[in-house]
Amino acid sequence: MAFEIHLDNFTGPLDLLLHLIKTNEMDIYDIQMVEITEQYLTVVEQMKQLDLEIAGEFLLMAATLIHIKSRMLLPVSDEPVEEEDEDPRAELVRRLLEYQRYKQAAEALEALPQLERDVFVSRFVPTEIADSADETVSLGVFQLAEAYYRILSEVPAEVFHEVIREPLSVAQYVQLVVRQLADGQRHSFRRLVAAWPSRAELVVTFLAMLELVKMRLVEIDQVADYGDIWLKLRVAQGELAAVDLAEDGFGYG
Amino acid sequence: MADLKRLAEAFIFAAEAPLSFERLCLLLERSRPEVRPLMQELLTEYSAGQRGFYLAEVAGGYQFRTDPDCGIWLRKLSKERPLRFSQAALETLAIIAYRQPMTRAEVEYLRGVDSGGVMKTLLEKNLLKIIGKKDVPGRPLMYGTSRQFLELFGLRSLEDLPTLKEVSALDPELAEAVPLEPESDN
Amino acid sequence: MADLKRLAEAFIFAAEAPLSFERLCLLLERSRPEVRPLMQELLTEYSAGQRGFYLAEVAGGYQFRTDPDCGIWLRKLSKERPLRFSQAALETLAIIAYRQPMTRAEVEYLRGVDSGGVMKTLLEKNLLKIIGKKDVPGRPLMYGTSRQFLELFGLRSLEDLPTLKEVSALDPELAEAVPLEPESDN
Repeated sequence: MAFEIHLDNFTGPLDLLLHLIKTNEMDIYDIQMVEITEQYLTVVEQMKQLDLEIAGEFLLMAATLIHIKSRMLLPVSDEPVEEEDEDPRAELVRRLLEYQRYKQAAEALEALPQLERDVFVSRFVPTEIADSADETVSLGVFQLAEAYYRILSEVPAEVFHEVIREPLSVAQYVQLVVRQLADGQRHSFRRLVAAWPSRAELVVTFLAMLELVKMRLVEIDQVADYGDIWLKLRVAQGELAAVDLAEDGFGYG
Repeated sequence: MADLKRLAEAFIFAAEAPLSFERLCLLLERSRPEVRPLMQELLTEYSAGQRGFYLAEVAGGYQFRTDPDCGIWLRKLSKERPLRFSQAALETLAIIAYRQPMTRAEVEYLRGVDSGGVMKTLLEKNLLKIIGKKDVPGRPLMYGTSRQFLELFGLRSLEDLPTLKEVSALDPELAEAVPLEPESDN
Repeated sequence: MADLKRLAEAFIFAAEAPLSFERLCLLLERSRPEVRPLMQELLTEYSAGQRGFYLAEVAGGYQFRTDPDCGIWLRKLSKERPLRFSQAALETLAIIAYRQPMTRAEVEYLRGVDSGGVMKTLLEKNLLKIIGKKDVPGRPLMYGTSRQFLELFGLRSLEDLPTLKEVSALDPELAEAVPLEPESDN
């Protein structure tokens, strides 16, 4: 029996099995295991030959089918085995029936009138309520969790457990940052800290930056959310000399 | 009274999502018994099949929507293709819609195939939502469908879902809804 | 003919912007003389002052708009609008939910931007609450999430928040990006 089947037309092994059962006009309650297993394996084999990546689930189902088939071929034992002589296919049939139900439910869903496909709503927004509320984001636990982990992925780890001890002095790093910014150009925070790779240094640099902002010596801005932070000296180089950048001024001592 | 009805119409028309009866009463500053008959009138006046749009009851609220008859024509309005669901996405949505709350492992047991990617997409589109953790070892996340799911398919509530065909009655044992026992929650 | 009128209604209703007479004729695939009388009828049926909305002729086109009479009332819709969230609010809420108690400075360090405004809004919306002062110089306020927060997200407790492992099971990309074990530091 020649047939052409592509695995990607099926959402999973159950889908493929149902298809085979249907095309063979088999009774789902009385699946001919030998035939079905053979056909199923042929499809999987074809895919292998085409060098397609076969999802593990399809292979797992192949193994299950072979197992059931072999159990069916065993002679029925004479020993009175408790109540355990359930049809080896029972579990598979249950799963197929259950799956078929939801496959049909999926078709029923698809047939419902769908917003933006079959049905539309008015887009008119009265000026009275068109206040410039910020752009809204969809809201759910998933969005919340994803937002959090995305942020974490951009922040150096363990920042909150870091205890900063000397010899890294904030004042010293204030001086370093000022020196870097002395040309009056905008500098990226990322670039600034890249010079000092350790986490402790990064934290101190960050504190130094905050100090400078607090003292209004440096202005910072960020063009886009998640974008780089830009630092720029607010005062002329000459005026810096007048400012006390000594250690005790910062109260970290 | 006519004015109250006009106001109700205006509120429903202007709201960006289906407006619930409770919220409508609040907005109109009237009691439920005062508002209820109005809504009955409006539902009749704007019932489906009369005009180009009708007053729909969706996702626990009221919303004016174009009549589904006009759908094929209206598609000409938008340049973008409407959301097309893959078979996998529809299956996953259907399973979760009918059996929620569901864990990922349970969905995968029913579908027989890994469903993480599909579920993530549906979560991002806000059609699924996480509704807690199941009280079993490992405390896996439980998923359900969202309000947007109801809005998308124009359902008043989950009870509006098309009735599932019963599994064939040949074998009463099999016909019973099979309790799920996913092998493990990985 | 009645159907053509319904279609015209539906087109105008669903269009993103006022629909010009020319475009309407194109969409309906009818000549102007055929469409013109329809529009007259519609303009009469939906004239101002009758319903909550009317058929307005604006910007060279037709559009259903709420009746100006109702304007003052409609403003209530925006005031009593269900919570709206910006990306900034979602981020801030997420950080505090997972790492509470948090001071403002800590939130700002993680987000990399000033978060005072967002936090104030979230406090006003009762999603955040102040839960004490941190025992460090300056004694900054510490924030946590409120009961309403749990209700809004349909969570029984903070423990129901998905862990990194669970989220990254759906989104493997995240697992690579976050080398942390955030579960351990609650």
